[in-house]
Amino acid sequence: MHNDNRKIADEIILRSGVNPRKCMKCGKCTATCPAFDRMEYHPHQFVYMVETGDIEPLLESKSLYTCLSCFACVDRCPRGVEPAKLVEGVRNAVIRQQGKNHMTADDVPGKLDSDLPQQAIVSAFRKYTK
Amino acid sequence: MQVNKYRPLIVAFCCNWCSYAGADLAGNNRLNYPADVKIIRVPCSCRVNPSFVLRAFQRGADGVIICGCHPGDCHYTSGNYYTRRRMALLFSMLDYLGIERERTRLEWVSAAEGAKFAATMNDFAEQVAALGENKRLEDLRCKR
Amino acid sequence: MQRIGVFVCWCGSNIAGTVDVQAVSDALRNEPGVVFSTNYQYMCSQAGQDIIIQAVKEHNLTGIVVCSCSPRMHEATFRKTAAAAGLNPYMVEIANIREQCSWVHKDMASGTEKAIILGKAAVAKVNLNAPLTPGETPVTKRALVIGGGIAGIQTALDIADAGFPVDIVEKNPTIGGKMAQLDKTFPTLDCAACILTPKMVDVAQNDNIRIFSYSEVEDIKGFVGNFDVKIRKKARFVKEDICTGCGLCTEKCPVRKVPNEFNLGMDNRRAIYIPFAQAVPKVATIDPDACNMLKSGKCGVCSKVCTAGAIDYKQQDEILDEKYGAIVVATGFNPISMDKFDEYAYNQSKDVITSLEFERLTNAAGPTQGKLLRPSDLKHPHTIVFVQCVGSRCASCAEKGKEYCSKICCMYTAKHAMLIRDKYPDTEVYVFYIDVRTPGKNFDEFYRRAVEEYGVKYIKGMVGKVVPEGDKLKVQASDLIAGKQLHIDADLVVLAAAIEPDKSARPLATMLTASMDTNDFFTEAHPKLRPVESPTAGVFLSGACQGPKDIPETVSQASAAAAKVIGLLVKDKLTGNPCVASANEMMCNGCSTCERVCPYGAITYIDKEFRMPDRTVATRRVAQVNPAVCQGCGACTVACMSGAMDLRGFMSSQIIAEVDAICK
Amino acid sequence: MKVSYFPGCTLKNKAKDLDVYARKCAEILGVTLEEIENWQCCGGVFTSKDEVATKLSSLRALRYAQDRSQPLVSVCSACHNVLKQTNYLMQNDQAFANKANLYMTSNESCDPYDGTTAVYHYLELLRDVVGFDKIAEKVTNPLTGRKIAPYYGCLLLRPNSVMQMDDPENPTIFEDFIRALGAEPVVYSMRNECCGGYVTMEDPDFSKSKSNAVVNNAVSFGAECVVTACPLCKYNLDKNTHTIPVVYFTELLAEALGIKEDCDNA
Repeated sequence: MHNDNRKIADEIILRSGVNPRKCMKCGKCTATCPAFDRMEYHPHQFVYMVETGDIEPLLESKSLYTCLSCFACVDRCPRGVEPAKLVEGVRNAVIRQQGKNHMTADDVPGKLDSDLPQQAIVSAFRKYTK
Repeated sequence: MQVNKYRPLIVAFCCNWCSYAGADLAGNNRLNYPADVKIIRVPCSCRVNPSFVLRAFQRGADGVIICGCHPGDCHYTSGNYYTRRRMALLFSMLDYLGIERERTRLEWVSAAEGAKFAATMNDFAEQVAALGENKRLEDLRCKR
Repeated sequence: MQRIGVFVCWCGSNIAGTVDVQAVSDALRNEPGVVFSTNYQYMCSQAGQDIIIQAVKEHNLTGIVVCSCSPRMHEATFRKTAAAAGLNPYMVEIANIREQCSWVHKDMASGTEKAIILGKAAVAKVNLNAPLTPGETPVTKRALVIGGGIAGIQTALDIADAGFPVDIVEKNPTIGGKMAQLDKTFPTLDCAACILTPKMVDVAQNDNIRIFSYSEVEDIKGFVGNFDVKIRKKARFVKEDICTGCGLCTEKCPVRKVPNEFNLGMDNRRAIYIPFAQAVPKVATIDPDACNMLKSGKCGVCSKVCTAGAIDYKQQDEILDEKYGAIVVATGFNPISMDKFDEYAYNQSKDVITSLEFERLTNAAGPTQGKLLRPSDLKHPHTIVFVQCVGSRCASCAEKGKEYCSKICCMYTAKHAMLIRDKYPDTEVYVFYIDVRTPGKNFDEFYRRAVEEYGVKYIKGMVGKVVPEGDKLKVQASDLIAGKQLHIDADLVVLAAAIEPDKSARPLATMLTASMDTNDFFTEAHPKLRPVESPTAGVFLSGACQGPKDIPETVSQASAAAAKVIGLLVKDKLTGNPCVASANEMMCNGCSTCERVCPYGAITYIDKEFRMPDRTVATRRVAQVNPAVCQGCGACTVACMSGAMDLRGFMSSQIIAEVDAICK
Repeated sequence: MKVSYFPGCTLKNKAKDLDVYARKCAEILGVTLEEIENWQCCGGVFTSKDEVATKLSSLRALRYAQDRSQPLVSVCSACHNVLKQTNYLMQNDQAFANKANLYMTSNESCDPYDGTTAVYHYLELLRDVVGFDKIAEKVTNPLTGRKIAPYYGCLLLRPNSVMQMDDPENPTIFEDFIRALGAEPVVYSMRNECCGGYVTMEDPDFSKSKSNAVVNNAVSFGAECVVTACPLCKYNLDKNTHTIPVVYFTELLAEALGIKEDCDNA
């Protein structure tokens, strides 16, 4: 089981191109994160948990869908770790599995209002589905 | 068992501050390597003119190895960087001359790396021996 | 033709155990040039050396080959022996048949064969040896210290105390450097001015020290013991020897709004100014960019009020030519610009300041007379946030800041935080840190006191964003131990900006041909064993120009550099290594390639007249090697395309002869 | 000057005015926006580089511009972000570029995309090609005295290593633009913080709090109006805050150039 976790974590590292070992644990990503209040696991925890292979809680977490992809953590990280890309890597590892889409086309009409720009729907759909 | 086992002739240029001292350390620690290796002391690996290497091949050497301080550790600050570039050029030219590139090597050996020196010489001697006797480069100046 | 003697050492059984020494001496007896060959149990012993001396005399030897242990062991011994026998010591060559033969080979036959070949190579080399004499150069007994901060001050004082004259070149109007701007110093909390200004006075009063303030080094030529330096004394428009430093001009000057660099722009000075009360030299300087008289010819107030008549609007820059035996670099550091870190709103709020600015804010001689008032509205701040590692420890891929730890920030921040809590117990102080690094005598105890006795709130985490809103600074930060994001309404934010070498260091290094690392810190000759010398002979390093340092470390290095300088200046002459490069002028084509590869700047080009075969005289550009500067690496000999450059002691012909002897 | 123009879905639908102003203003400034034939949606976000399929629409636009030796211009921040990041990947990741070009060449028999197209946001076009000084000369109706807060959001600036538009923490391009129109830019700290983005669909309260923080900060610095280049930012700010107006930057430009009424009637 533990081996499987390590494998998933390594796959995420490979696909996202993020090297979590560069992290010096300063916490600036988490200090920067505008979505902190909505997150169960915070950017620095994502980096640490992928590094150590403690991946299961992340795969189950709602935090995957609250990251705004604002990239503030990427630009402010003093070590060039790119936490947002890692969050995306974990999210991709989940939604690419069969039946794990976070949003379906049927969900969309309920979330619309008359002014919502197309951009929002397309972005959300691409972020949340395979 | 072969009676007349082929022995290659190997010339090793060693810089005075690191590699020559590394060779001495190999001696102090009684680390064996083939007697085929003959060392010439130079102040710095950057003193080794590519023509010295060619001269050795002209005179019948089967292999030439140049040893210097590790990059960044040169006693003269930057000499081994020159060596690295010069030898890269020389080695690529050897192909054109018809000398196998495996007959040459550039290695960084520090004064503390006696074991590395011996291991390098063992490995290099084996590598050169496997290639067999070298074609002697002709020195046209010596031709009548 | 040489008359060579060969001496094969047994080294007890060390050599003789694996090498047939008799066979070696017999074989070498037949080599060209060899007139005598023998072997002995211990060649390095007195008896062995006597054999050599005896043989030189009996056989009229001109060269010696000793087949023995490594030249790194006994080359010096046998050179002395040769000298004792009346030979030039550089007529000796060693064939290393112990470390590189008998000790690494087990087989007698192959060991003997190799020893003979190594001996032949040494004989071939000696046949081409020439007597060498080390050059001697005189030493100018005066030192130059570049930079007048605490590093330069300490170095200069120590050199002067040993009785040697020293000049300090300082680009600012006064010496004192960064330390003069500091308030208190860790870990003892004595006031910086109280311990620095007496030293500045000592410098001013020391007969052996001259201060060239408001001056810059413009050009450096020469080499160890003999540097020629051009110094530009910038026009300060005040006669230094006449000005009494009374300061009346600085009170009457009508140009009042010039940002005061000593207080980091947090208040203003006049166009004519004395940086601070204890300045050395205590003379006024006119800022030509601000002075009405110099800009438009209309004013002249300072000249009118100066009873000493020291003002000189026509003063020009002056170039001084000085000679020195040694140069000490003490150019110091600066905090980096905060422009790339505007997530902390440094450019948007006056109440976001750097730690150096904070020093001025708490200094009794600073813009607020030492009262802790925030710059925007001069109110007392009640919540203060310190941010550590701003621009330090950044990966190169992050494209901003520096990769190294700035080393001093942890301690000065602990000091700032402690002092605030001591003076203003009603103030909340937060310190956001990545790691607290306190390796130093009494340093960790000091930091713990800040936490335990003074109640400074140290939070393991980082600040991500500072948003000025109303009269507050909204600080968004992480607390990694609590797993929280904190939102603090602060009144003042203090950034521990990374430090970097002064911008003047890079051009100076070029002038000195001294090497630097990628961060523009000067490189030491050896990171452990020669930490205060530059690889360039005669150039020494003092203080933060070599790497981030606090005051105790800077002072230690400053004194160490002084000791090295004194060790150089006490010598009347420097004896060089005779194995140096030299150019054959007839073959040199003036291409400058050798000049470019020389790591020491030992090669220069001169125009020289040559008498040609047809009796005309032609001027040609040829290379000249300065033997006092050349260290004998030989890089130039290989770079030389015309074959003009050769290295004494390791001539191309000698090395080729060794190759031939080995390959025969 | 002619440029290839990628309008994007939103500009054809909910943000038509952004598009109309951009085109008319470009005409006055001597730039012709040639709309790419049969452009496809950029996808809204740039996702992980291990996906090729989601990059193909951008790639088609990039090559369309390459074929015409024109720069590629977009107005919508999201489209610009995706185009620019795709271009960066094509320039810097040879393995990706080879793979992506395989898809292209098999469908359409033409040369592979070589990474040479310059990708401009409309603002960069104004700054680097037209020049803010030239714009200032063409202003007939200067917005004198108006205090305008630029809102950059995320997509124009980040990731900075790719976007390279301006300093990500201390940008000035929008401020300089506002100055060129005769108005006074309001510099405030939240100008590069997130408005809540697409998460507004799932968690509207959350984007409300983010949007409010941005606008309140701008107001505290004396802003009378917020400008943006992003339809989603405008939606979030508009919907969640009602203190000051939020407008597209092209609308301001049209107003300053004296053609706003023409556009509105068009």
